[in-house]
Amino acid sequence: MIEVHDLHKHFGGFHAVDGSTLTIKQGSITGLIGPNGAGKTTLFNVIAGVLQPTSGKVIMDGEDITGLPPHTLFGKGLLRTFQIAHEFSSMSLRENLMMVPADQAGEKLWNTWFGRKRIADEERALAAKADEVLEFLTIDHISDERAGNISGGQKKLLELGRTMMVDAKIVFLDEVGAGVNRTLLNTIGDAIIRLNKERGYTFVVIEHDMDFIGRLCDPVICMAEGRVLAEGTLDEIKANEQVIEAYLGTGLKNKVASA
Amino acid sequence: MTRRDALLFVFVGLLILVTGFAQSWNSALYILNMGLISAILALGVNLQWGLAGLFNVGIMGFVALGGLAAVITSMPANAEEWSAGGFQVLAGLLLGAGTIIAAIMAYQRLPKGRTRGLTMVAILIGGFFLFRYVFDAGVEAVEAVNPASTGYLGGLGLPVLVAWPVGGLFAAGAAWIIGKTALGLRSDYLAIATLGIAEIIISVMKNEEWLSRGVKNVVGLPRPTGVPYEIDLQNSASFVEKAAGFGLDASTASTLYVKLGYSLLFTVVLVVLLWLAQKALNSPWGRMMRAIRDNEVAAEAMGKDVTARHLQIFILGSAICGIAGAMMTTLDGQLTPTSYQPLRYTFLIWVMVIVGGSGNNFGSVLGGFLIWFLWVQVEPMGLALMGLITSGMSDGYWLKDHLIESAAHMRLLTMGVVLLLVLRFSPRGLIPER
Amino acid sequence: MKKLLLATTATALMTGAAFADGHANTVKIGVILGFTGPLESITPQMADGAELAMKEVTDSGLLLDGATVESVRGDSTCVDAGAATAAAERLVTSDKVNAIMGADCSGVTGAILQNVARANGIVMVSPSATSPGLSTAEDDGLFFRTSPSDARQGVIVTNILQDRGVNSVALTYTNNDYGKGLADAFQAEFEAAGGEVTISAAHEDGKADYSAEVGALASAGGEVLVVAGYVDQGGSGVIRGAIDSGAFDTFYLPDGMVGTKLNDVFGEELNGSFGAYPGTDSEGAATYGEMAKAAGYDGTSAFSAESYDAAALIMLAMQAAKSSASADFKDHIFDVANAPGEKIFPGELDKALKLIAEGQDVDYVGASAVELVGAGESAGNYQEIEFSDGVYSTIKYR
Amino acid sequence: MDFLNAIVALANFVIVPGMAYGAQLALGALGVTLIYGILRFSNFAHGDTMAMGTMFVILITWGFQSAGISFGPLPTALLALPFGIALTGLLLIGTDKMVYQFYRQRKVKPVVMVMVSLGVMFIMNGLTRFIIGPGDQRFADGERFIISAREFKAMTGLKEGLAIKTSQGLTVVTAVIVVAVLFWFLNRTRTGKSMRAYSDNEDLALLSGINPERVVLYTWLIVAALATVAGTLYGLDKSFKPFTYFQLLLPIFAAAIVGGLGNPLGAIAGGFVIAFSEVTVTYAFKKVANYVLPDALAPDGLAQLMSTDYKFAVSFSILIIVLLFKPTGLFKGKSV
Repeated sequence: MIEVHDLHKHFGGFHAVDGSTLTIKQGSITGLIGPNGAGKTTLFNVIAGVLQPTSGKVIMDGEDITGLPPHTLFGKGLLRTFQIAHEFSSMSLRENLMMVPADQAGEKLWNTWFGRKRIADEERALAAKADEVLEFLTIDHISDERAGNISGGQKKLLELGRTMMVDAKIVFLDEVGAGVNRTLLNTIGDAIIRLNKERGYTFVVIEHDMDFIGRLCDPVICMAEGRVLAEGTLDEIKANEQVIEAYLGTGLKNKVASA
Repeated sequence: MTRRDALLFVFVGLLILVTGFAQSWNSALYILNMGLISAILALGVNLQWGLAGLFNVGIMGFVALGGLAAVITSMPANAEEWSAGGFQVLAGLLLGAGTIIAAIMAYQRLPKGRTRGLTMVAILIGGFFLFRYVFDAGVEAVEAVNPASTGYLGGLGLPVLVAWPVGGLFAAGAAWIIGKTALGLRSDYLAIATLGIAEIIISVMKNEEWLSRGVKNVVGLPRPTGVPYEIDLQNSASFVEKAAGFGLDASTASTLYVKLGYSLLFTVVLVVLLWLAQKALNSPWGRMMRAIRDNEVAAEAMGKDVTARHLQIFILGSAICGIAGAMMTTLDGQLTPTSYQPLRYTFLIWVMVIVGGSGNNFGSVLGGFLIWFLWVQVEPMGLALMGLITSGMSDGYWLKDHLIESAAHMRLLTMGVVLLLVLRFSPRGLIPER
Repeated sequence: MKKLLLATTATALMTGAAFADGHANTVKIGVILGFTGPLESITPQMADGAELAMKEVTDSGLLLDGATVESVRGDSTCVDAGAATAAAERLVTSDKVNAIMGADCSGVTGAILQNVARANGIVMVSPSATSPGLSTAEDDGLFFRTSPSDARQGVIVTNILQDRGVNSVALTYTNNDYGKGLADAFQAEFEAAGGEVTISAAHEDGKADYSAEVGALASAGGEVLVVAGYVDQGGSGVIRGAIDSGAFDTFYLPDGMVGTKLNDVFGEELNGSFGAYPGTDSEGAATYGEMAKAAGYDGTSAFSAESYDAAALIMLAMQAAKSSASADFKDHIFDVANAPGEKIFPGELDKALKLIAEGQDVDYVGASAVELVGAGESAGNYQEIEFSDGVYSTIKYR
Repeated sequence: MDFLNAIVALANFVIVPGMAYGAQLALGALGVTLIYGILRFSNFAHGDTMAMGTMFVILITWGFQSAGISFGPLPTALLALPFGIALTGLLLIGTDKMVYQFYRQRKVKPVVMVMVSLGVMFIMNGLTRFIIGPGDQRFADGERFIISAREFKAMTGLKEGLAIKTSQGLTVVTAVIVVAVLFWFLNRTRTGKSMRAYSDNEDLALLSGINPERVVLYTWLIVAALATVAGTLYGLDKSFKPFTYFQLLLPIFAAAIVGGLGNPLGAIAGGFVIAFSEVTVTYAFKKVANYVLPDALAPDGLAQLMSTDYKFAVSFSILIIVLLFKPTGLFKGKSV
């Protein structure tokens, strides 16, 4: 589904992604793990078009999508969420979801003045869909709340919810569980599995919670220092020498840094 | 609109009414008319800032382009100037445009490298001299014709009302060019870039005499249909008779009548624009814009073409400023390029938007009226205040002298204080975004 | 006394229009000048000049059976036609001024004339709007100015330069209707007379730096630099740069550039430079200068004398018309300004009022040698000045 | 000989005035850039801060002059400068406590801070005129020239003169000293280093125990010094008038951005780029060309690229071109 070939992203002298090559299979829930600073989020950002790669290629379904802007990728069914929730803070939860679908008639300025009937019908359908999604995510009781005022975990659900407003092919989830309590995390996990099964979404998940990864993901890819170290089931990864060293190394470094 | 918002509008209405009773109805109506124009300007800026978060500090330039449109649309063509060199000027301009297009094409067609750079430089330099050669001679010929009273190409001789939408188009065209080049910049940089471009527009208008007489001003623009000249009213027996019926003398009645005519025209424009803006704001389009303003990165990831939308709203807001600029020049009856100063035509408009409430169309309209009222009335109020403060001091005391002499500077001071107070205690403006 | 006038102005404003009708014997003259904005530094002296004339008339007690003349100030901002019109609107319709002394810059003057003065039939006498365009503006006989049109000055400058055998000049002008109008008029005249203008470069007033202008002017060269600017604006800045860099030694100074400030700022450095400004006689200007000094301001500041004259003309015309209504006295401004009649100088307004009351003719000369021609503008009699020993003095009249 | 004349003419009309103007812009731009780098907003009130600082200096200078204190051949204003800086410092710190602090603690968007500075600009604008009036103020004294055009011609026997005013020399020398002290302060002292750390990464700096309010305080003090020095030098070289100082804001911003906002080195470079572009693009090269080229090739016209009318447009066109091709300025500025 997605192939990444020898991708590099350099910031000045710092090589955040340093020659990553990986493949994401259609219909899978792929886990992406690695110690802090391994280049996971940068890799996401490059694939999703937020950052331009220094070199390398990204292929989606045989088409070269390297460096295309995010809104174009969205049109091709590639969606993503953010490590730190990027909600539209001044808008209600329902509005946050309703704005997602592309090519709404009401987004044409002309129609806002002269196509009122069409917009009204469209809006009704969108609102219904949004409410459905909110209910699915168990946050329908706060659907009129401003997104800026809800908790961090709820924002994560909202992010996930946005991907459900359209027919996505592949969804990149960046630490969707960070700062979320266990119950909510399970809810999110359930939602991901359901979407994968029922709608056939492909997922790529960055996560530090290994239980979560273990429950959802197959395969799991481990990154360190901008490169792919290993790929396999979580157990295989856990047993990999290089992986252990990578985690241990940074663990030691962390200890030194915090001392 | 909430009840509080409505009360604020009533309050501003009262301020104007009080002006009418305490000073004169002519003053009140004039404040109302300029207030209407200010409200339209604030509406345009609010569209860019409140709805899209674009920090445009080049309002002055768009207002000036509107003024230019008023001249080019409504003044009669000067045949003598046209035959002297008008077509050569046009040819020169076409050459200039052609040079730029050729350079851009070279940039796009040729492979990256030294050849491309050199070709572009060669095209630009060659084009520049060719342009100057043709253009300068034409300009000289045009400007030599009767320089004391015309010396420019004149306009199309159309009704001045046509100039209002044309002003919008001029501003939109400029906004398109600016947006294409500068919208990718960060907010502070965009601000400075627009500030600079506005200055460039003004300096072109000041110095290109063939276009609109430059600093020598074009006076005597025609009035819109439906707005007569006072003197004609005063000479019309039937009007004087009617005025007497209201208990008014001819000169008061005629001046009020003319001002009311403008008020009516301006109100129509404001209401139409406000309706359009409100409908747009409360539609999926407005929702998308707010999403972009709240979080550009997420909006981009959700499939919204942020750059294109920014360009769209930048053009729209600027076009509204252009319309207001054309209206203002129509009201003044003349185009005076030296009068375009950033303090008045850019920063004051910003005060209006922020005090009124950015993101809320009604807020910016209110801000337009309120701040314009203060801008005009702080001056006599300042004088009165200084009179009050110094009333205890003896005549000839230097401080008294100094304070009264300085009263006029209360205007800027007050604007600053009002802006800071609102930012501090009601940071989202008097009528905040809902 | 000046302060008293100001104070009464303030109180009058506070009480508003309600009182205006109560004082039957009060004449109000609006003083609309750019108290803020680019000309804000010469404006106070202009307003003081106008108010000095009003005080003189009030003190005499001779105008229209002892009327008090009150000044109502309004801010034209010089550049903002909207604000200027609003101020004029307030003065005319709320304070009910009988006439307007102003405005200063040609742009706002035109706006006020078209939008307020003509609409309400109020006489306007501008001390400083010199744009030739205003000569032909429709004014219903309401607009006058005590400064000559720039077209006239172009001829004067050419004559003076030619008499001195100067055939090649560089020209710089302040980039507004005054400067550009004068520069155009002069250049056309000078070239028609066989002279050469090596460069005509604009300078913006109130800008940061004039090195570029001076550099361009110096490179173009010329025997004399003609500086069509303002003495306390960019004009002096350009001269400063030209002297300091040794680009030019001799300057021609038109009306906007002549002021005692030149003596203070440049002194000896301008020796040999020359120019001309309106006036047929030094007597009036000198008297006025002393009167101003006694009143505590600088009467030689640009257009201050013209302001005094503008206010004086308004009041004398009122006396001649036996009415303070603009419609009545607008036709008398020419009579009092021009011959025949007894010549009137600054400080002699009481004499003039008395003469007029007795039915005699006066010829107001005033501080700036007023002589109205054509469409109600100053005829443009000039006094030629030259610098020697660090001060300028009048050497000839033209 | 002709070649020498050409060089001297160029130096006199382009290089010397360009250097002085450039130094003045650089000092102003340094203030803007520091505020941007450390406090993270574009300060629209900077031009008027310069005006107020200069106003203090002028008032004190007048006091000195009437008390008979002078500074020999140098302008008395230099003696008044430290007092002026102190007063401006107090003013800016007061403004910060009363206005900016509130917003900083709320961590508002930078653009809101820009709006706030707009309000401060209006107030300072009014206050300056209220206190000293809108007119031209003269306060320069001492020797006017280091070398005048006439002296130079007599000395060298060249046809062209070269003049260097005391104020021009002073401007360049002072600018060099101020910049040297500033860089020493930023790179060598503990406070300076903490300011740089704060500018580079606020959160990291806070973690390492830097007191942000102290950094802010020092920033305002340095800005006060820069603004007052720049304003005073400018006033000595040209003249003091509040309106002009507001107008200075535009070229100063252009300089700071061309150089790269937030980068002190960039501000200095930017100042000179803007100053020289204004002077050279509109310079009529006729005279220089006449000296250098053989008669047959000497130009008939002025050899001027653009008329001086467009001087202002030139600096902004450069600004926009730089922004388009190098969005963070010539020297890498911040892109917060």
